[in-house]
Amino acid sequence: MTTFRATLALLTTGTLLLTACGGTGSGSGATTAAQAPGGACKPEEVKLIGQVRNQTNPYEAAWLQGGDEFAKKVSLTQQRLTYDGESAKQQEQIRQVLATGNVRCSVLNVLPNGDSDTTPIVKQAQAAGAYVVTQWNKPADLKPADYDKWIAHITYDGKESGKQIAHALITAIGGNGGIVALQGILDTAAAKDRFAGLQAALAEHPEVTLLDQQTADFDRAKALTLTKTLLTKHGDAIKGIWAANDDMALGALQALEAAGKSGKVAVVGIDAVPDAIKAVSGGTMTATVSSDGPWQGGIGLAMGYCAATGQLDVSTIPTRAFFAKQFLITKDNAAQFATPKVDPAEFECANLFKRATGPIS
Amino acid sequence: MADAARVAGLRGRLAARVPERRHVVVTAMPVTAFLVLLAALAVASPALLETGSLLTLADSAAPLTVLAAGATVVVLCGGIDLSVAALASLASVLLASWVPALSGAAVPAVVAACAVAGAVQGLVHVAFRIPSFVVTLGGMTLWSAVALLASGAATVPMPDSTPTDWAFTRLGGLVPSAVLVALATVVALAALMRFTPLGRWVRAIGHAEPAARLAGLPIARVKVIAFALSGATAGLAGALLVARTFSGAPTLADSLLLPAVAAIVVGGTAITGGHGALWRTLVGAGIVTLLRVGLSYAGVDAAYESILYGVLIVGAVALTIDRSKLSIVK
Amino acid sequence: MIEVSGLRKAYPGVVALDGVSLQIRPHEVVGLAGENGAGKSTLLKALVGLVRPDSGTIRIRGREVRLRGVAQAATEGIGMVFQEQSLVPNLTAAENILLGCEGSAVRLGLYRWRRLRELAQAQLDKIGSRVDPMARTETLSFAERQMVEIAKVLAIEERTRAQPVVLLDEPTSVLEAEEIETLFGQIERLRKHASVVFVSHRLDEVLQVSDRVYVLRGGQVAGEVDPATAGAAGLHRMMIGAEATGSHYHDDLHRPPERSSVRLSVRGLCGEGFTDISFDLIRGEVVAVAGVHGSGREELCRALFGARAVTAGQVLIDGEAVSLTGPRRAVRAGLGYVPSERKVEGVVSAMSVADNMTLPYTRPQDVEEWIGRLRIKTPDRRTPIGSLSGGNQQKVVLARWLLTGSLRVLLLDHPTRGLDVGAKSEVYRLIRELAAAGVAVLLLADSLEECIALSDRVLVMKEGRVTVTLDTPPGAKPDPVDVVKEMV
Amino acid sequence: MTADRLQTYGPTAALLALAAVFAVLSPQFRTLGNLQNLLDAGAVLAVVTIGATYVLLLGCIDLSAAGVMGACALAVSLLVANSRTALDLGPLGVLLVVALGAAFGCLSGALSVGLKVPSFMTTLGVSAIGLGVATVLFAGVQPAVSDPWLLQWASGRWLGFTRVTYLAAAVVVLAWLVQRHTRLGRYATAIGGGEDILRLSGIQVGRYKVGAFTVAGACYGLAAAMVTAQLGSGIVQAGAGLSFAAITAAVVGGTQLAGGRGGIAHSMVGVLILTVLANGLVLIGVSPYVQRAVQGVIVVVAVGATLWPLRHRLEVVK
Repeated sequence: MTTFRATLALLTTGTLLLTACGGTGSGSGATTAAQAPGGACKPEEVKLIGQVRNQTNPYEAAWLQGGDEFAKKVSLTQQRLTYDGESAKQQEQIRQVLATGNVRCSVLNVLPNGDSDTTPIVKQAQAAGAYVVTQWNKPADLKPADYDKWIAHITYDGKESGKQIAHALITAIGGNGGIVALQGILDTAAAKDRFAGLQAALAEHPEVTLLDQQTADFDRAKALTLTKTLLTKHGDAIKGIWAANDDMALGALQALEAAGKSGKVAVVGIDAVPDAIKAVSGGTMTATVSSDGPWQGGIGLAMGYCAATGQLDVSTIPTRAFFAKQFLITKDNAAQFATPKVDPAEFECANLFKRATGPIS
Repeated sequence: MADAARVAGLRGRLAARVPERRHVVVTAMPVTAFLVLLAALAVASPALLETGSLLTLADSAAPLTVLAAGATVVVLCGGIDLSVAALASLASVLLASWVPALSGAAVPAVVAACAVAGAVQGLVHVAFRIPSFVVTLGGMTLWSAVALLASGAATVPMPDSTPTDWAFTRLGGLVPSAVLVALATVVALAALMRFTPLGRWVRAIGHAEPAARLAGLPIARVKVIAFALSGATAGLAGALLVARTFSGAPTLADSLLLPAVAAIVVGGTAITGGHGALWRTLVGAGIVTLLRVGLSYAGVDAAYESILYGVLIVGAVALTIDRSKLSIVK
Repeated sequence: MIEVSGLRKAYPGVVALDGVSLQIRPHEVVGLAGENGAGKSTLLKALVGLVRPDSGTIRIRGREVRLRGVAQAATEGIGMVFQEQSLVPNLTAAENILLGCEGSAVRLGLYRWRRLRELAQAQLDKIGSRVDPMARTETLSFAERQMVEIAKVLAIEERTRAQPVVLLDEPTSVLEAEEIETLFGQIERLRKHASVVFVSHRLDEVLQVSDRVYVLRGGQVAGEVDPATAGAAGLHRMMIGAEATGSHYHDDLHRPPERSSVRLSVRGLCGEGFTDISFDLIRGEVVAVAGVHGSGREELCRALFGARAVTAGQVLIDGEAVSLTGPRRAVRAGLGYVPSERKVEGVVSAMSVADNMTLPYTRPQDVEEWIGRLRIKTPDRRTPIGSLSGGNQQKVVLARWLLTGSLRVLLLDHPTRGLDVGAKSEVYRLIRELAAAGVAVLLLADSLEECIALSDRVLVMKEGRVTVTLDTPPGAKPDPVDVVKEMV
Repeated sequence: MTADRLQTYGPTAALLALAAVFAVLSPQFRTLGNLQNLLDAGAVLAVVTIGATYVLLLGCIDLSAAGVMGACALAVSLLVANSRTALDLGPLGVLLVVALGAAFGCLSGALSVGLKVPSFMTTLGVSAIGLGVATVLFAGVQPAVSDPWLLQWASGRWLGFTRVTYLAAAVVVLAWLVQRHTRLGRYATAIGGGEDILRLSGIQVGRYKVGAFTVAGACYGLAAAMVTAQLGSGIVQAGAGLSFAAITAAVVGGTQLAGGRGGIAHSMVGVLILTVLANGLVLIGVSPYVQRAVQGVIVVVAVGATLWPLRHRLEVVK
């Protein structure tokens, strides 16, 4: 047990020493932050941070690429953060970037892992004085208007997109018959809204029946297995498959192909990943919806950059939690979405809110 | 005759001293590994050593430390608890939904509920003689399903965050309260292990369960207590997470399972049981947090971050485990 | 065959071998006797390459060799039957026999089961064993496994095409009388194929099977003995450097038990391995249970401690019924148990003397006092018990039950297994003192001699039942031969 | 004896009971089409479980499937005809990927044996390395496989079953033969039974341990190729969750975590139990929320029921 005490002592001394070293270093973040007034950062002082779940899916990879392109436009670099879909890790990373450096000139463009993750992110950014833009997920009662550093929350009307693809699906199966739905991770707003959209569309078309709904967790492999099982269960009664994202839609496509039903059952998804766009233009998939990842990756940083450099007065923005424009992709317009491009003009301080379609109700 | 005995005793004591010195070296390894890692990251990114940054790191390590602390007791018994992360998620959901009714009493209520959940797993383990790996694997899926059902598969916002504010503030504007909670948890558990027979019994069961059984130790009770402690700290970890996210979610802590186990092992507690200590888990949680947060902070590209994490975690364990206690490595 | 000269091996603080020289000739059974710590094990380990000597030479068939491991020793024709059996339980007997030297039974990494079976059968035939080579080892009885083990060592004969040397390390310590006789028969057969080195604590056994006996003392060869002329007493004297005295069993400490008061009462106890066992133990009485392996006495002993399931029957201590649902309850009721597998079941070797002694108790105990009273040789109370000698470890286990002063019945399962003569005597003294203090002792003795000498009564068990009860008061001890007759 | 038999046949009985219950409750479950679907769905898990079983036999544990499969899935999709690279190696590409998987497995084993680090940690580390490699290979653009040979694994049917199913069946048979009739297989089993004894017999235990890990890695590589064939493109998450699923399957089937007991045949019963459960629960329409809970409970009950008659003999359960 003496060793226990010895180690404890060593540990304590080590920590103290390090803390002392830190104290004599470049000065703590708090004092630096206090010296720099908001909205008056020099352009080169601005630190751009983009945070997404991971770089291993095309959508989020494209998002980060959009962020890079904006950064290049203003001669800066984007710090890329990925948290592997771990809420805890996301919070840890956010806290860490907010704990050091010139926080007042930091700009965060964040994809929160879930609704619940947004609250601590904006609260901490507000406390540290960093500009933050969040996208997709936020609890309904949390409003950017209550914060002056949380510039905006951008999301897409999941109900609308769920409904859009549902309509496309219903049209594709000729207005009647059975369909099945593949849901996303159940405790996400996206999964719920999109499914609500499907239900709304079904309400308008009583002749279309929802045969079954199961969750495949937004996962391609799970969707594959699940679709096979559903095909066994319902057989030819399935005319169409509604998937809450493209990964699951692509999994379903593979299941159809394995069952020799490729092209005979309509499939729709959301997200417009490259494979899905290819499938849409190839005719095996009916429709998908694009939120334009590269734009999302750039726009958040652009908003923060404009605010930090004083070109955007946050208090004058009319709606700071808004739905952004999304694009239904069908065979007709698939070609123009095949290679996603960013238009630098959209990132000008004056054009930041051009894509807003309305406030989040 | 007496002289001979004294000489023999002295010689024995000298012989015992030599392995003791090696023991100190082995004991200090996790701390050394932690400091080396911190130094390496600080070279890559000097801002990491700022007071605010270090305290934030400690803050980040707090929930993981609490989560791993109770599980350490189970590991010391020679078992494993894979359910802690799912239980912490469930705790977050329960806490968020109980706060309106129970207010400040919600946290102890949730901790108690999780302790009961842990104890139930322990009971199933000892009564039906099912390996702890399987019981807690089943528990993992069960608790997360309960969390999904209880929350309606949605984030449960906390209408009023005051009952948990104590777990996420900065004392004196500087020291994160969660760090103190984590330290208190570790100290409390360490004291429990040190000053009550529980520690001796847990170790004895971990080292040599047949001997412990025939010495008349209350094996079943000790194991159930170990699992209950593990459940309780999982509940507390869930509360810490709720305090910082202001809501509960059915998958909130799920991703912390492997980091928690890693924290225990990296700290130098033998996964085979018996050998280890709670302070080791504290250091282990520090190392794991450095790896999880520090790497991306130091600007390592996400793809290479994962590779580096893999290399470093194996390296850290290789440095910290006490091989003299392991005849066979499994 | 083998010529060892000037072998020396020192560990920190201990010289295990100090210039040992000896020869092993073809077709010869060489006995090796000596107290614990005399260097027997180290010598054997040096001969199979598990220990590398600091100096000295080993010559095999005239050629000097440096052995680097069991595999190399095997190619030189030396194999060892380990004290704790070294068979993989989930493999077949045949695989175990040929483990690591499958020869033609494995071609290009592929098993040829028929060939494997033939080869293994050939080895088993050498010792006349009828064990099924394709049986899974864990399904075999202890004695059968010992045969497999010997067959395994003999298999190295195929590798060297020379006569092997078989080292038997304490092969009889866990065998019962009948099994020992079988083993001796096997050793006689073995002699036709091999040279044998036989190590045992039991001097009579060593004298019975060996052609020559080397006596080791303090890492040196104290002498070479011809069994035909030397008796056990002479051997004993050579081992410890003094004559074994009649006080070995501390008869002077014996007190007649109090006839009137029953301590432990067993009524119609049934369980796996024993049926309908009834007997009484009175205060201060030492009752030994005799029986061959498989007689059910170990099972009974564990069941009394609650460590094995009981299907029927009742146990009372001082008239109160005891629940046999677990060791914890048994300890509460005043029972103590000293298991035979000391290293696995007796002590937690990684923990300290003090922790081991006070393991079941919640309150701190006066450990120092008991270290003194039992004369436990340990540097201090915090020393890991694993570094103590076997005898001192056993004393700690005994102290565990004495500490609280509430011990009423002590169950001793081979308490002197693997202990040297001096340590045995110490344990006997403790048993005597305990009995004199009123504790009732149930003893499963390590040898028949011990069983008779130490007890007031002997219960003989056969096939799970108590068949005979013999009174063995001091001065009226029965002839061991009579007891054996009842056992088989 | 009965307890032994129960341990051997208990999982099979549980499987039959489950299948019977589902067959009664759901008419679709009874169809041939569903059988084909079942075996098809279980194919990848079967191959992964075979790998995990070899490591479990040693008494070690392998959590590297997720990372190794991620790296291998990306590698295979880049090596055969695809949308990103000009390579078109076909079958050779699959072979290379199996070799890549084996290399990862070899790394886990070598680290565990060489550094004496518990396999739990080395495989976790190797999994992270694999995911990193996968991310590097992914580079932001998902490679879509266009090699018809590989794609046909999952789509073309022969006597109603896909090639993936046949492939898995072949691997099962091969793995069983290896376990039963080769030195590697027998020694892996023996190491789980008593590693120290093998050492005393002069067997180079480390070599066979690394060998078992390598076989496991090769299985993950092949499984990754199978997933890629099924999904039509290489994705990083190809093996997500499969490590735990495979260990669960093996344990439910009667392969013991302590090593030495069970084996391929047992593990495959476990795979079928899990697959039937997942399939059956969907078919009888159990809510997706409840499915997870039911699976967890059934796993515990299955293992508990198997071990119940042994409970007096199992003095130590970890």
